[in-house]
Amino acid sequence: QYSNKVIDRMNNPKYLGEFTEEDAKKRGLKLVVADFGSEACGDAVRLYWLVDPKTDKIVDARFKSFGCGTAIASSDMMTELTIGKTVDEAMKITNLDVEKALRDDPNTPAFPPQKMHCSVMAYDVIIEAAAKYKGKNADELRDNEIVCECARVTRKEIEDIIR
Amino acid sequence: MMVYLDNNSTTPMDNRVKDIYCKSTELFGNVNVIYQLGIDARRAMNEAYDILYPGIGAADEDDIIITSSTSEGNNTVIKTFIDAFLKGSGKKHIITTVSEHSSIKAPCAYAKTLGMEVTYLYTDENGRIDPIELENAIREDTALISVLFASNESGAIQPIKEISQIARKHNIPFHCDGAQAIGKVKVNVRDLGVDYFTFSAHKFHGPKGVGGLYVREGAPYVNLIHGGNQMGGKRGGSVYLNGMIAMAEALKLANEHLDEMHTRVAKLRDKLEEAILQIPDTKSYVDKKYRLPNTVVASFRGIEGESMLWDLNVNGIYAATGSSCSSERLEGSEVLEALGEDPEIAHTGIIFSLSRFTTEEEIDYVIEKLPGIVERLRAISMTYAKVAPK
Amino acid sequence: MMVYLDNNSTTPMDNRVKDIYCKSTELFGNVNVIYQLGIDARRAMNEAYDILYPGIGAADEDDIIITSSTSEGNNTVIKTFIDAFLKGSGKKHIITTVSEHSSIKAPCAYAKTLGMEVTYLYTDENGRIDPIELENAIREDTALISVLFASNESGAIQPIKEISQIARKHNIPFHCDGAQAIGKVKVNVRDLGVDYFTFSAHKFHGPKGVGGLYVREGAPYVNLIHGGNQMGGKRGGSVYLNGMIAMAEALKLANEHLDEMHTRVAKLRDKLEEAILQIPDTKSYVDKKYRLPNTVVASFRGIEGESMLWDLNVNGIYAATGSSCSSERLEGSEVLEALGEDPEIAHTGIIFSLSRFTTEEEIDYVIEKLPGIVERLRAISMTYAKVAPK
Ligand SMILES: Cc1ncc(COP(=O)(O)O)c(C=O)c1O
Ligand SMILES: Cc1ncc(COP(=O)(O)O)c(C=O)c1O
Ligand code: FES
Ligand code: FES
Repeated sequence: QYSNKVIDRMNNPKYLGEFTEEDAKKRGLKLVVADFGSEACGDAVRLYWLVDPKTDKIVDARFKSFGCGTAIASSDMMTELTIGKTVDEAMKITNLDVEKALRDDPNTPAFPPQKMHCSVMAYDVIIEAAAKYKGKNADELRDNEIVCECARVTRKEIEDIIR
Repeated sequence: MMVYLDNNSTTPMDNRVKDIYCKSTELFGNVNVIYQLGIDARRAMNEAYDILYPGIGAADEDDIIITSSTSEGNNTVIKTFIDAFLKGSGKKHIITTVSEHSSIKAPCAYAKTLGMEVTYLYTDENGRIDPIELENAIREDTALISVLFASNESGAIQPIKEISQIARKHNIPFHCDGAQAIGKVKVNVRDLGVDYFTFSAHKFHGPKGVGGLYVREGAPYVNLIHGGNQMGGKRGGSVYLNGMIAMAEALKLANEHLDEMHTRVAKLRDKLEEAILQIPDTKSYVDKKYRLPNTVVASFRGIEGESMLWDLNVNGIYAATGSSCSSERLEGSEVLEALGEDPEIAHTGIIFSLSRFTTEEEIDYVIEKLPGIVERLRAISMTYAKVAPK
Repeated sequence: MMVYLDNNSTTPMDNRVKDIYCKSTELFGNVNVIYQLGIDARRAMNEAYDILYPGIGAADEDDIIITSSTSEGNNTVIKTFIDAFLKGSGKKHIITTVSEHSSIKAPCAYAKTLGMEVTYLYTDENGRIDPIELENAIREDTALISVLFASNESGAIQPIKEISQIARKHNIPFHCDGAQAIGKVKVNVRDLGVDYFTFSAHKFHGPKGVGGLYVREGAPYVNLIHGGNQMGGKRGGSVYLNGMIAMAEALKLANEHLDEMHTRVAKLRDKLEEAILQIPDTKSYVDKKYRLPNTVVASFRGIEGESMLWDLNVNGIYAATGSSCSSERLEGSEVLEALGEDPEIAHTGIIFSLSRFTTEEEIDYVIEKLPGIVERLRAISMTYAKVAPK
């Protein structure tokens, strides 16, 4: 039910870790740390970026997580996908990109559908980090991409319903 | 090594049970007919009853209806009182607890859609309801009290005898979901004073798809499955005879191994629990004197339960985060929250449930693996991160 | 010699099915969890679905709910419409037939206790209802039409396609009790145009205690067993996985043997029927073109059915007088009366139902024994006495 990539990344996350202000200073980069979710709710992820302020490029990234195996593997992949991109480019990464990147073959989902929500955090935390970097409110940066493919639900729809 | 510690969800079949289970598929004749095959089948059925009745302490005049599961039995009981309500009993109120299984909560929710009312009693830090609160919750129009024997999640055992006395005093039928009772404690339904008692064979090393619903003589009863005169007209559908026979055998063996459960197995459980508590930032829940002898519920700060299951699984260890369906429903945390735990810790709960097949070697293996797993997962964990967002 | 000719009641398990049935008890992990055992169990479950769906011609978007029996499925369907009625659907009327099994008649009787109304359509001398009568019976407030595929007793096959067209035309949900269909005819639920279809594995050489309820996409559905998220939330209770897997295998084999059923087995049936009709004062019922290929219903003037069963049994031959439960309820006669037979003859009906395991040798044995049995019993019979009271 889980792709080998999910299994690998859960068992050996590549981008697990954190950066400190000192790390950033040494490399002349800007540290961005953002959280999404909360341990009280049961799922949370923290993303660390080292961004080049001149080019807005994410030079390096790490994550920490409080979530299931799927969440950890998704966070790891998401973290990898952001590296080398500009902050604006990174914002275009969705949980579906993360899920696709975790597939072993293009036509087999990386994890069971009921685990899809675990990868959504990976998208949200990018927006949080981007907002932090830009000094904006995260809500302004969210748009209407589809977050649940099976049901074709957009983020805005979900938010409208929750409200 | 493979170590199965999710026995509160379901158990492997005992080989002795399995033998009988497979052999008795030969008894396929219809139990209700006069020909020899049917007579053989009927005899085997009666022999099974002869084990089941004393096995749970039922009296001859009581009924034990063979069902497909505890869930079916639970629904049968709740819907008996829905039926009465619909027909003007005037009793619209059900009392139950927050720690019931979905097979009680869901039909109770259904009862509400038909105009009934349900009180869910809260549990304390030991996972138990307060009988005084129960008594206070009783109303003129209380139709039924339903309290589970013990929770598969917290392992907490409810004060069933006290509850049945209160129920009797107020003349209210009392159902006990006994899915977690058989094989863990000696069950005597007459001693317990219950009017209904439900169980599933697969929880005590019997087959899946078969269970029992005890109905005390004279207790109200309405079929869930209406049909022919199988089960004395109380449940339609051809009898799952080899399942029933195997369940009887499983019950017999479960009762024979009770001592072992309370000595050897309980000791292994204690050993595991102590080893867990040696790991920093861990906690276990529910006072042992109120807990099933095979169960440890523990939390591991910073480690989300599902990720813990993952790593345990990688090491061949099978445990649980909450009710059987929690892996899809993310409700595992409710268990610890109900035991008064903080929300951040509540999601780190793991339930280990042993069986009479659990060996010391297995527990030692788990004890050996646990610290490394915890270390690895805490290295991933946000909770233990040094840098936080400003 | 032992000759089992009561296959419409229940069938022996195919050894290939039995192997899988016993082996897959090893798959005991909870299907809803992430650990390896659960994943293996889930995979096996999905493989079983991959056989079941095409096996009955269901579409991917339809549901097949694994039940404990046809009886459970039948109750689920009827009670779905009871629920709607109780909640103000305004649809209080159910149309069904006199030849339904008790697992339809009994929940219909229950529906009446809650204020619903039931029309039982009569059957003709071929045991079939008249679709025109059915259409005439439809009312503004008709909630459901429920017609069995074929009767276990008369073997008569109903015009299901015609009925489903009428149901569709009037936009009324249509349920078909298919307990007697699988293994005897090719079932394609989409072709048949039914909204619900129920079956039991033990009727087609599968295990007892497991069945299926097909629910066409979008058809109304209310749980009979409320519970967790098993079966997509449509039926509570741990899944009887080895039963489900064995049922899938049994379905596959049943479909593979359909040709044999319509050639070899039907020929044996014909041979038996002709031999019976060679005996004086016997009769067989239901035109073969409307009858299940494995079934003969015959009457033996002067010989009460149960006494016939007795003598058959003495000779190792197992047949039936009526529905499975008839031996305790003496309703066998209703079958022949419904086929227009005189009451005096109606009590002499015997149902022989063959299976793919029936051999020519067995049928020859029965043919050899029958005349002697008939002679002996007629010698006892009043009907054949020479002197009567004046
Ligand atoms: C037409 C029909 N419906 C329902 C049933 C009931 O099947 P089960 O006992 O498996 O529920 C039978 C079995 O006799 C049957 O022939
Ligand atoms: C307390 C309790 N009730 C009911 C059930 C449901 O049992 P089954 O799935 O066999 O119906 C369980 C199983 O998890 C349980 O622990
Ligand atoms: S992150 Fe919560 S279950 Fe996956
Ligand atoms: S459930 Fe499939 S993507 Fe949401």
